[in-house]
Amino acid sequence: MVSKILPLQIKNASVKKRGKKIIGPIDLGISDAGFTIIMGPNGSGKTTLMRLIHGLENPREGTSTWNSDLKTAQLSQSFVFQTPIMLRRTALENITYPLILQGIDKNTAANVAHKWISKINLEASSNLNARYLSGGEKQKLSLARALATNPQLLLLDEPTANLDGSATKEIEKLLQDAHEAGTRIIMTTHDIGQGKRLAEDIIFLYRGNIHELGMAKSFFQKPVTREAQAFLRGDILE
Amino acid sequence: MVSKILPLQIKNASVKKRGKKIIGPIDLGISDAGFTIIMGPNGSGKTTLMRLIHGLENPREGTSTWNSDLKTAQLSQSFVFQTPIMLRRTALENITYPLILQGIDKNTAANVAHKWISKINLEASSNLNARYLSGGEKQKLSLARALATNPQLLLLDEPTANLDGSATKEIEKLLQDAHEAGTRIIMTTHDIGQGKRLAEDIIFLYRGNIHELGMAKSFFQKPVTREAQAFLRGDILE
Amino acid sequence: MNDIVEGMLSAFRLIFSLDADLFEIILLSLQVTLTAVIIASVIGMPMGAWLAVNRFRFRRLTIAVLNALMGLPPVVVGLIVYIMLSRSGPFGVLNLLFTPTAMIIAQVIIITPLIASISHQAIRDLWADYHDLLISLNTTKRQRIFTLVKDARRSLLTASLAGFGRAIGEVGAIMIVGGNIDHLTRVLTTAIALETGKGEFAFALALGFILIALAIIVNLAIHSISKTERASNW
Amino acid sequence: MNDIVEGMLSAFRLIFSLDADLFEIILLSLQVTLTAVIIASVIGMPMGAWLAVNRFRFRRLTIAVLNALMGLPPVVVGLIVYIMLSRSGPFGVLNLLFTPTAMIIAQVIIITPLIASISHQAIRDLWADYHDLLISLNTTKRQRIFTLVKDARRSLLTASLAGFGRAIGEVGAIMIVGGNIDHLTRVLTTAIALETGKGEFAFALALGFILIALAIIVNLAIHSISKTERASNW
Amino acid sequence: AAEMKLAVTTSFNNSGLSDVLLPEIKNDLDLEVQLLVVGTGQALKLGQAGDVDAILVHSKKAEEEFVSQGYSTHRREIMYNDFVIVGPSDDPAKISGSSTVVEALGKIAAKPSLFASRGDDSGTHRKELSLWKDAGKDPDEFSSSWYRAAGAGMGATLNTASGMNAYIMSDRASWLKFGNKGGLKLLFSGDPVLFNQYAFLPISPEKHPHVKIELAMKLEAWLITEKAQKIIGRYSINGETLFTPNANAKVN
Ligand SMILES: Nc1ncnc2c1ncn2[C@@H]1O[C@H](COP(=O)(O)OP(=O)(O)OP(=O)(O)O)[C@@H](O)[C@H]1O
Ligand SMILES: Nc1ncnc2c1ncn2[C@@H]1O[C@H](COP(=O)(O)OP(=O)(O)OP(=O)(O)O)[C@@H](O)[C@H]1O
Ligand SMILES: [Mg+2]
Ligand SMILES: [Mg+2]
Repeated sequence: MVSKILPLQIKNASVKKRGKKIIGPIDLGISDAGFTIIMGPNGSGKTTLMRLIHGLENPREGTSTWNSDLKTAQLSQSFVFQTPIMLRRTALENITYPLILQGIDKNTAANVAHKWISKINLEASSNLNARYLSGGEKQKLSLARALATNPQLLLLDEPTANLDGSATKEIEKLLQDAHEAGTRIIMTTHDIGQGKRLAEDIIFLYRGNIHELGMAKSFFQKPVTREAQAFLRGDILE
Repeated sequence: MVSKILPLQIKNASVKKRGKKIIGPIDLGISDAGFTIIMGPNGSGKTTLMRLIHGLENPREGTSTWNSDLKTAQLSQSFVFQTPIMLRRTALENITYPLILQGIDKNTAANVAHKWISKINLEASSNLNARYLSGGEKQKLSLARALATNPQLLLLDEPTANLDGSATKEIEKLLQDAHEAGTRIIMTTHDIGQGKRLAEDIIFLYRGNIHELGMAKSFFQKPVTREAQAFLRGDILE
Repeated sequence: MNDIVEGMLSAFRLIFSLDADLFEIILLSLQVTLTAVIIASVIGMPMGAWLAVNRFRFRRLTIAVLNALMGLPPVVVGLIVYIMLSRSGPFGVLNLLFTPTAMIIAQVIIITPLIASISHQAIRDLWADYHDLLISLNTTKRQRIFTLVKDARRSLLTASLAGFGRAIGEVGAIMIVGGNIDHLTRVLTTAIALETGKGEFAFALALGFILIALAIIVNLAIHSISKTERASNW
Repeated sequence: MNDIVEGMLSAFRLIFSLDADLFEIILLSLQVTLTAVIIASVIGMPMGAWLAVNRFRFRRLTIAVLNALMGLPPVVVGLIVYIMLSRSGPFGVLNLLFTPTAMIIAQVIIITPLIASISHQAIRDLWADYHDLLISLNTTKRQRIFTLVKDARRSLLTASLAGFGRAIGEVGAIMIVGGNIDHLTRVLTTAIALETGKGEFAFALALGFILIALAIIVNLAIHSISKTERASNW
Repeated sequence: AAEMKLAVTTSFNNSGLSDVLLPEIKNDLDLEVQLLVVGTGQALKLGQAGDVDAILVHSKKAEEEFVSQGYSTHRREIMYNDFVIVGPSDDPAKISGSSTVVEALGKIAAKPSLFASRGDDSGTHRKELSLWKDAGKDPDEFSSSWYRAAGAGMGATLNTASGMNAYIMSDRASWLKFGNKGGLKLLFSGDPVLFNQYAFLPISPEKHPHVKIELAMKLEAWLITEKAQKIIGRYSINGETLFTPNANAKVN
């Protein structure tokens, strides 16, 4: 296997858009094992923080340092977007695409893709253009696409928002399997129950800053800040 | 006020895509008051049924009859899509657009829009291009756009999937207010808690057919079919 | 090769000598072409949008014909416009032959299909995005077309610029209907054709370089007015 | 007006008389134009994609210049190619002047900027969709361009067809570099120009109608091969 | 100033004579003559349609037919120039010493050497065809491997000939003014059969009541004045006179 890309050190990083600071300054270390869940109100910057980690956002200031060289780091992580980005191809081709990019030959890629398609119960639609899939089906497909490449670091932005109870369970199972097999997972969710089920540690974002950070158990049992307390109660935060 | 568009009678309707039956045959009456929630597994046809009601899908067979003429019916309902469709304009202009279509003058429309923008806590982003909004912000915006036109019938496709706890609460409050003011609401959700909180009656879809239909209380307390029972438990449905 | 170098040098000399005749020609070129582009855009863009939002029986055929009309040979357009405007033609009494108006008419005919086709393609993509929303909001066809043209304006710019490019460099049609009359209907391209016929390549090239420079200036101006490439609006 | 009616009638007569000279001309027109369109597409489409995916210092300027080059006056292109290929020019030894190859070269120069511009516009929209995913998948520039061209192929068709239209109707450049030599480099447009000069307007129009019919047939054929308008693929 | 439209052939315009004549006309008659420079056939067509007020061309047979059909009241001969044979400076067919044009053409066909023909049915082209006929040859039977029918105006065909290094028959004016001579050189001229008569034909107001017949007549009258004829006779390029005025020779 290639060299370990984690831990990642983010130092004093912030992201600005059109002159407005969206998140930061952020100081964050991502260790090489674990299951982190990022929580926070809408617009608090969860997606932006995930994108910063992934390298999709260039920090205005500050640094972001991987354990490996940048190229390896980039090749060894997958991102599942909040709004699924589907290639204008069939469901199956959506999964084979990144595999073929990695140099896997077409047949092997198709076999792997078929395996994943059946894991997410989409066999019947594997040759359907991805645009015609239902909201939940798209979300499952983009998850399968990410898992199929077997990344060291998996970043998931609200992967189960459109999924029903049983699909959520299945996906959570897949994630836990990947986690146990050594994949480092960072994920956002609005589902507090899901946070409790999956998280080992929690990052609580508030107005673009890390407001609380710690073990999941203690966060859910006795959140420190007033804002986290209100968030967990589902109260309106001012 | 214009003539009542409800009740709606759907008779023996089905929707086919590329030769495959997606939903149907459906027989359904929508009375002129109430708060109906459509539930069902991913891909069971919830979105398609909502689109059929709204007139976005033409039934292959069967009929759909409003209490009023079709034009009035079309003008008096709003649809909130599962994946928000944003106009390539600012947040504010996204709300004023349907108002101006209805012949409301620009100033009044802007005032109404500002009111709604502040109800969903987006004042700071009212002049931002809607593409830059976060996932949850987009969802709130498309909800506000629908509510601002004051429809008789409001169709919502998973309107809170990407919202945090407090935003969900706020939106649920807005929906209940609208409901009390006489708006007929039909909505899909995967959130069983939300179903319990809001629904007066439930339509349970399974593989494109109405599998169960009835008062919310009895559905949640003692679902009749094996599939509904499994769904509510979050079990995998075969 | 010498001709090319010589052409560039004399292009500079011409410009800096502020030759009045040259400026007259440049002005007329711009006036005719810009007018034609504006008229063709006003016709072609809604036409493209209309084709994107409507489903009708012979839609495919219509689109194929429209695309084919992009290949209208300018000389043929020139001939037909000539025959229409000629004294012995149906519109002879208007006395438009050999005037800038006749040149504008010919150019509008040539570039409208081009602008409509490119617009259709650009708007079709936006329509795929907007389709459900605009249907749901119960918009009229007219409102849909208006909204699509407005919101796709950035992509539609390419359509207008392609039309401008085709028109500013066109010579076959305007030669026939304009007549390349000195001080009246002579534009850059007809002047270039004239000099080429005389074998005056360096001078013809000089005019050609001026024309290209003009096109670049117009494009830069339009780009910076519309700010399209700055901080992409969508 | 009579000329137009007479032109249509003689167009039919010409076609049904299966005139060998006419078929030679039609064949050469198609051969030259289709070759030019294929070459220009192979160059222009990746160029458009490249401009869409790259951010560099003078990007705006480059795009404006590319758009401006859509306005390259064919006569000037013809002249430059003539000078390059003529005996005394740098490529004189290749002996290409007054051959179909020279005509293809001129047409490629004329339509590549058009195809690249329209491609750029079409791909820019797709790139906005794909951007995050392709960056996240750590694709190389080359892979991005390949993926975008492949998945935007439906929109890119318009670019090729616009190029085809421009090339099939073009006369200024190929007249100069081809020479309109009978049985050698005469194509439909140069034949039309010739008949126009002779004052044989009806015959010129007849050839024009044949050219337009040809363009429609090619467009329909391409549409039905690519099945783009059937059951929209995206 | 009053304005009128005059269709002229390319060879007349290419000679540069119009640049000398038009200002004088403006001066003397206060008349703005707008030139439409087209092929002979197209000039006749423009006249037939009434889109110009007069034409100045050189194709006697076609002109006479034009008059007999009533499109013009008469043709007025103004001047003539001559045709020349131009070719590669090394003269591969060795025509430069020929005594007649028929002999020269015969040598070109015998070799055979590349020859560029107008091929556009213009006055010049028709003249060339009649000369081939005089030489006992039929251009229809020539192989396109050497006889290249360019199907274009004088200037364009000269460009083609220059590019191919081919023989060509051109009017003297166009040749002298031509800027892209390349390896070409004047090789033969002077045979009386090469003379080329230009005539002025006003468009008949009976066919087209809107034409400005008074202006056309005014212009015609001016063209045959001694002053105008002198200007024509004196016009030269590089010391060579191009046109011989012969307006007073005959009117028909
Ligand atoms: N280009 C931009 N210009 C201005 N503001 C922006 C821009 N992009 C994002 N924002 C703002 O930054 C904030 C953070 O966005 P982000 O998507 O990270 O939020 P989030 O925590 O993921 O929210 P959600 O839970 O709704 O997905 C939002 O309020 C958004 O409107
Ligand atoms: N054009 C089409 N061709 C083939 N199948 C289609 C087409 N459009 C939709 N489908 C299929 O129809 C089914 C129902 O889709 P629909 O969007 O109604 O589901 P849903 O209940 O809303 O699911 P979700 O909870 O995931 O949003 C899906 O399995 C989808 O793949
Ligand atoms: Mg987010
Ligand atoms: Mg759905």
